[in-house]
Amino acid sequence: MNLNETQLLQAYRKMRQIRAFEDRVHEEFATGEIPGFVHLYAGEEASAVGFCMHLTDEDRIASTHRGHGHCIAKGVEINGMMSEIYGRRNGICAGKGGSMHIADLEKGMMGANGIVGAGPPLICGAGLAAKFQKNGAVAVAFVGDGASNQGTTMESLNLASVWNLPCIFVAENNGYAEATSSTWSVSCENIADRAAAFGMPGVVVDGHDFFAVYEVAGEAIKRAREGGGPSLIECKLNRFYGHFEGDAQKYRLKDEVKNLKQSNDCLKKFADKVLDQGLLNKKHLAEIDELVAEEIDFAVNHAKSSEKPNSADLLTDVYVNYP
Amino acid sequence: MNLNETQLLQAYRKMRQIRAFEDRVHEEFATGEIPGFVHLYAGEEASAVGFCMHLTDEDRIASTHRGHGHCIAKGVEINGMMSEIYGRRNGICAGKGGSMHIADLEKGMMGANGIVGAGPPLICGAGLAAKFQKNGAVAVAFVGDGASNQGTTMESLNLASVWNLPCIFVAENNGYAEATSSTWSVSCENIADRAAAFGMPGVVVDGHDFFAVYEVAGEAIKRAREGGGPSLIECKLNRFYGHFEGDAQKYRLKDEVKNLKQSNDCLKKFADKVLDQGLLNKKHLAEIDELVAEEIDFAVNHAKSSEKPNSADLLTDVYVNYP
Amino acid sequence: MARIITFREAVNEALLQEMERDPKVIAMGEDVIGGSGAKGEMDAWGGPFGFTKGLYGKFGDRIMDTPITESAFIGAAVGAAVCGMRPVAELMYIDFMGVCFDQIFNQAAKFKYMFGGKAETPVVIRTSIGAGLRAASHHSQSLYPIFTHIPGLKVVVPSSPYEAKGLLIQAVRDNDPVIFCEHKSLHYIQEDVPEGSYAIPFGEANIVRDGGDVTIVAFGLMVQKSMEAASKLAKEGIQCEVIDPRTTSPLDLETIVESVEKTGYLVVVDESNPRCSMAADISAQVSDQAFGSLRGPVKMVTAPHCPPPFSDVLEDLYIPSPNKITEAIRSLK
Amino acid sequence: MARIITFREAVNEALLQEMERDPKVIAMGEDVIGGSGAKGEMDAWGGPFGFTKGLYGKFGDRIMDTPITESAFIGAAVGAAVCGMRPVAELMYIDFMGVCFDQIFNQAAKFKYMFGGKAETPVVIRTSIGAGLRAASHHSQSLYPIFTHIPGLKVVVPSSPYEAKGLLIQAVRDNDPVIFCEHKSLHYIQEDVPEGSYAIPFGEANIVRDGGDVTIVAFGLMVQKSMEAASKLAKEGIQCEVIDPRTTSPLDLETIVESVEKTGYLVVVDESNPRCSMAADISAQVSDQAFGSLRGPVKMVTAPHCPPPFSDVLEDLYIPSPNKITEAIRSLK
Ligand SMILES: Cc1ncc(C[n+]2csc(CCOP(=O)(O)OP(=O)(O)O)c2C)c(N)n1
Ligand SMILES: Cc1ncc(C[n+]2csc(CCOP(=O)(O)OP(=O)(O)O)c2C)c(N)n1
Ligand SMILES: [Mg+2]
Ligand SMILES: [Mg+2]
Repeated sequence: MNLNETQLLQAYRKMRQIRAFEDRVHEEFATGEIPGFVHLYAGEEASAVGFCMHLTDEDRIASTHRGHGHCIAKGVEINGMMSEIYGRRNGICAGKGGSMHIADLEKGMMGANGIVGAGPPLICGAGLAAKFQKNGAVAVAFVGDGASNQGTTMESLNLASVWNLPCIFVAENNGYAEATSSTWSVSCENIADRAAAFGMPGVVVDGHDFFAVYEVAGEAIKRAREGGGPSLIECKLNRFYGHFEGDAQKYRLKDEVKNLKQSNDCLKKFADKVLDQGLLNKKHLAEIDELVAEEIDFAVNHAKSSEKPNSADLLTDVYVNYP
Repeated sequence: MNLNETQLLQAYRKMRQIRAFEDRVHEEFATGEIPGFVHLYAGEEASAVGFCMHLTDEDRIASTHRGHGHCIAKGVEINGMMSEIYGRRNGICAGKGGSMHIADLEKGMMGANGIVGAGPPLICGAGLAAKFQKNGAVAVAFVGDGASNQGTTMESLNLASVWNLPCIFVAENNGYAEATSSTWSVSCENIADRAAAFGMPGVVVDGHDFFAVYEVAGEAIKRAREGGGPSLIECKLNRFYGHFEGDAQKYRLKDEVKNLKQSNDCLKKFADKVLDQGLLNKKHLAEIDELVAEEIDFAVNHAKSSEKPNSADLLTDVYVNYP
Repeated sequence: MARIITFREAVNEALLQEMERDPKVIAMGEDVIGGSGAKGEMDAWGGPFGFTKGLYGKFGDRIMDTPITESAFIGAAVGAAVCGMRPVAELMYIDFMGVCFDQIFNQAAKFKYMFGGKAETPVVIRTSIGAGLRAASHHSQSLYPIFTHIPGLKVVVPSSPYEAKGLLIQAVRDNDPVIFCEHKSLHYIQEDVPEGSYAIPFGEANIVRDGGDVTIVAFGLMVQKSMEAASKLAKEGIQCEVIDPRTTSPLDLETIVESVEKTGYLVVVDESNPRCSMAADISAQVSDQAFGSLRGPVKMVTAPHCPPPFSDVLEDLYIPSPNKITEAIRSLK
Repeated sequence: MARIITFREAVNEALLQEMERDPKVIAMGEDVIGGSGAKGEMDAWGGPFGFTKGLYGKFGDRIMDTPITESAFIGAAVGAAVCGMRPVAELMYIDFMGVCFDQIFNQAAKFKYMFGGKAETPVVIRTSIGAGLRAASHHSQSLYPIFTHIPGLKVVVPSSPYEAKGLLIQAVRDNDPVIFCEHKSLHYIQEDVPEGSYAIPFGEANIVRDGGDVTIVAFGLMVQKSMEAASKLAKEGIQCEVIDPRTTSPLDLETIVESVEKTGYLVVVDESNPRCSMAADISAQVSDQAFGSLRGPVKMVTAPHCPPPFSDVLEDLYIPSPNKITEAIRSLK
C-alpha cells in the first residue's frame, strides 16, 4: 500500500465528509425541513472513497438511490449537494433532482438514480465512450446487494465482458435491500462469485477496511485502464441508518447497529491503523474533523438560506431545444 | 437408462414428427403460402423430446420463437398447429397467434413467445402455482443461447433459487442467436456454468444425444418434483435451417449444415444406437417414418383446405369480459 | 354506524378479505412482508407504505417477499395466473414499469387474444402513482395512460378509501389482468368504509357530484381536487357535475356523454403528462360522440410536458390544482 | 435527375453520411453487423432488414453487434451519449421496448431535467413499427404514443424514403434523445431522394396534399393510405388536405390548426391502438385550440382496441385502410 501523507489525509477527509454530511442530514431530516426520500450512506464510506481515490474527473461513476457518498468521493461540491437536498435553486441540479438524482457530469458523476439497477447499463456506455475517446478513462458502477440481482445489472456484466469495456462493477453488500437480507435475496454465497458467470475477475473485500478496498480497487482500475476488461468487486459493509430516513428497522436485531458502529466503523478502523502505524497523528485527524464539521455546518446554513426555484423554472431544461 | 420399447418408440416418433413437421414447413414456406416469420427447430429435437418425455399435461413448459418442437414434444395436436401456422380459423390459437405464439394450456404448453427471454419469468410462475397446487408438477423453460444473456432469464434463475421453485431452465445452445455466435455473446465457457451464480446445479449435455438429454432431464425433473429446487441444463446442439425462413446464413461456413447433418443428427444417432443395441428394429423405425409422413401430409392438406378467420373474430377474446 | 378508515387500511382489508375468501389468491412483491432472511422481525414492513402489513401473520407463505427483480416476479405472477392462481403483485412505484413492462403488456395483456381465447390471466398489479411527496422524477409519475393504451389490460384509478376497497375486490375477482393505481397522496385520506366485502364493477362511472353547468371528469386524487374546485365554483353559482370513471379501461363513456349532453361543457382533469393522456383520450372520445352537445372546447387540466420536479415549489406547480381547474372552467363561460 | 431509392437505402445512406461527417456517431444493435464470433462472413445481416449493411466495412468498430440484452445496450447507448458520443442504437422492433423502457423513459428522457439542465443525451433509437407482415402480436405494434407521452423524448415517424433520410440526419444531429420509428411496410417503397446530405427539422409538418374540404393528419405508412383515400375522394369532388406532422413530439399543431380553420373538418389516421393514441391527442388539441373552426366532430381512424392478429384476413382488418379513411370522411359530410 503506497499512500503518501497527502493521500491519507485526503482519504480521511473524504470519509469524514461523507459521515458528517450523512449524520447531519439525518438530524436535519428529523426536523421535517428536508423534503422527499433520503437514503444515507453512513457506514459505507470506505467503498466510495477507496474507489474514487483512484479516479480523475474524466473517469465516470454511476451511483444509486444511496448516492451522497459516491458524489462526495467523486468530488461533487458539498454546498451544491446540500442545497439540492433542500430543493434550492442553487442546488447542483437546480432543485429539480433532489437527493436521489444528484449528478455532476463535469466531475464524472453520472447521477444517483431512483431506479435500482439503472446504473450498470449507463456505465457500459461510459466505458464505451472512453474506448472511443481513447482517454484511458474507466467507468465504475456502484450497485447494492439488492441491485446485484436486477437483470439490468447482470446484462451489463455480460455486455462489458463481451465488449471488453473498461468498467468496474462494485457490489456494495450492506446486508439488506430495504428490509430484505442479502443472504436471502442473493442465491449464491458471494455476489462476487457471479463474476465467473461473465468471464471476469471477482473479488470480495472487507468494505470497512479502506486500505483493502483501495488496493483491490486499484488493481481492477489499472487492469481496466490497460485494456484488460471489466471486474466485479463485492464490498461487504454495513449501513448505519435505516433504508431511508423514517425506517423503523424492525428487521434488524435491537443492538445490531450499535454493535456495528463499535466493531465495523470504517472511519474508526482507518484512524486506528494510521495512528498505530504512525502514518498520521491525532492532530491531523482532529483538524480534519473540525474543518469538516464547519464545512457541513456552512453547507446546511447556506442551503437553508438559499432561494427556492421560481415558477419559470418548471418548464426549462426538458429539452435542449423544442420548437 | 431405463426406457422400454414403448417409450423408445414414442421418443423416436416425437423426434421424427418434429423433423418431418419442420422439413415440410420449410418446403411449404418456400412456396409463399405460409405467412409471417417462421423459425424451425430441425436438428434440436432430442432436447425437446428428451425433456418432455418426463412430463405430464400438468407439468408446464414455456417455449421461444422457435417453438414447434417444444409444442409437439409436449403433446400439442399437429393439425391444430399446422392450421395455426397457416393462419386458419381452426388453428390451435384460432389463427390469431401464428407460429410464434402457439400455445395449448391444457397440454401444459404455455406458449411459444415472440419476446426473447420472456419464458423464464412465466415458468417461475408455473412453478409457483405447482407449489401451491401441491400437484407435484414441474415447470420447464426452454431458452436459446441468445436468451440466456437476457436479464429476464438471469433474474428468473435467481428467483427460482430464492423461492426454491420446481423449475428447470434448459438453455438450448445451438451456437447462434440470429447471426451472432454464442461463443461471442455468452461471456463464459458454458451457459451451464452460470448455474453456480444462482446456487443451483448446472449440467452441460450433448443435445444431439437423446439418451444423454433424457437422463440429465430426468434427474433435474425428479429433483424438482421432490422439492430439491431448480436446475440449469445446457444442451449443446445445432439448428439445421437458418434463424428464420429466408435467412441466407452467410455467417455460417459453406458446408457447416451439411457436415452437421452428417455428424450430429440426433435422429440418426438415436436410430444407430437403438439398432446397434437391438432395442428396436428397422421396421419399427420405418413404420414410424411412414406414419409420420402421412400425419404431416394430412396436417398440411387439412390446414390448406381450412377456413380463414372471419371479420367477426377480430374483436373477440381480447378480454374475458369488457363491458 | 360510520367506520372511518384510511385508504391504506381499505386496501389492506380488501386484500385480507379476498385472501380469506379464495385460497387461490396469493400476494408478492418487494418487502410486502419485509424481513425475509433478516435476523429481526418478519412483517417488518408490509410493503413500503404498510399496505400489506399483517397479511403474513394471517396467510404465511401465501404472501411472498421477492428479490428486486420486477421482470421475474411480475412475470411469475402472470405465469401463475395463467396456471390457475390469482396473484396480486406489487410494483412498488408505477415509475418502475420500465424494467418489467414486457411481462405486462406483451404477456399478460395478450395471452388471451394470441392464444385464441384459451387463456385467462387473472393477475392484479398494485402500484403507486402520483406526485406530491417530493419524491422527484423516478417516484412521482402517473403513467396509467400507457397502460390504458394497451388492449387486454384493465386499469383502475381509485379516488377514495371506499372506492379502493370495492375496486380492489373486483380486481382480484376479475378474470382479466388489472393494473391498480394507488395515489400516494390518498394513503391517509379517511372515509366511511363498510366492513363487509363489496365489489364495485369496472366500467361504471361514479357521479360524485351532480350539476348542470359543466362536467368535470377526473381520476384518483384529481377527483378530490375537482370537488374542491366545484365547491368554490358553486359559491359563484356555477354547478359542476363531477364524474369519477373509476377505471380508465374499460371506460364508461356513456355516463360522461350523458352529462355533457346536459351541461354542454367538459373539463378533464388528469395528473399524467398531457400528450396521449387520459385527458386527451376522453376529450377526443367525447368530441367524437357528442360533438353536437359541446358548447365550448373540451378543456384539459394536466401536469405539464415535463418530468416531475423535486422542489416543493415546482412540484406544487406541476400537479393540477383546484385553482387550475376553476380557471379552466371560468375560461369556458 | 431522379435518383430512385428505397426507404431502406435512404436510412442506410443517412447513417453512412452522418458517420462520415462526425466521428462521434457510433451504431449498435443485435446483428447490425451480423456474424460476430461466427466462422462465416462478417456483415452477414446488417440488421434483420439490412438497414445497416455495409457500415461495418466502412466504419469497423464504430458499429457493434450486441448480445440480446436491450437494457444493457440501449442503456449503454444512453450512457455513451451523456459522455459525449452520438450513438444510434437499433431496437429491432418497437414491441421489444418492454425489456428496456426504463433506460429510455427514466434515464435518457429525464437526465437533462433532473440534472438541472447540465446533461445532454443525444441518442437515437431506431426501431421498426407497424403491422402488415403477418408477424403477429409481438412484432407488429405501433407504440409511438407511449413514447410521445414521455416528456424529454422526441419521436419521429417518417412516411417515405425522402422523409426518412432527412429526418434521420436531423435525429443524429439533434441534441435530445430521439425515437425513430420505421414502418415495416415502407421498407421497399421507392422515391426520388437527393444524394447529398439534408436535414428535415423536427416539429415542422409537411402538407403532402392541398385541399380545402377536409384535413387529414396521418403518420408514417398512414400518410400513404391517406393519399390513396384522398385520390379516391377527389374523384367525388372532395378535396382533402393531407398533413404529415413527421414528428409526434414536438408536434406542429399550428399547421394542423391552420388547415382546420380552412377546412372545418379533421380526420386523424393513426395505426396505433385507439386509447390514449396520437389520434386522440391531436383530436383533443385541435378541439381545444380550434373549437370554433370545427364544423363536425374530429374523426379518428385507428387500429381497434385489440392486439395485432396473425391471420392475414384479421390483420388486414386491423390496419386502417384507405376505405376506412374515406368512410370516416364521408360520415362527416
Ligand atoms: C427498479 C426498482 N425497484 C425497486 C425500487 C425500490 N427500492 C429502492 S432502494 C431498494 C433497495 C435497494 O437495495 P440495495 O441494492 O441493496 O441498495 P441499498 O439500499 O442497500 O444501498 C428498493 C427495493 C426501485 N427504486 N427501483
Ligand atoms: C427481446 C427481444 N429481443 C430481440 C428479439 C429478436 N430475436 C428473435 S429470435 C433472436 C435470436 C434468439 O437467439 P437464441 O436465444 O439463441 O435462440 P435461437 O433462435 O437460436 O433458437 C432475436 C435476437 C426478440 N424477439 N425479442
Ligand atoms: Mg443493500
Ligand atoms: Mg441460439
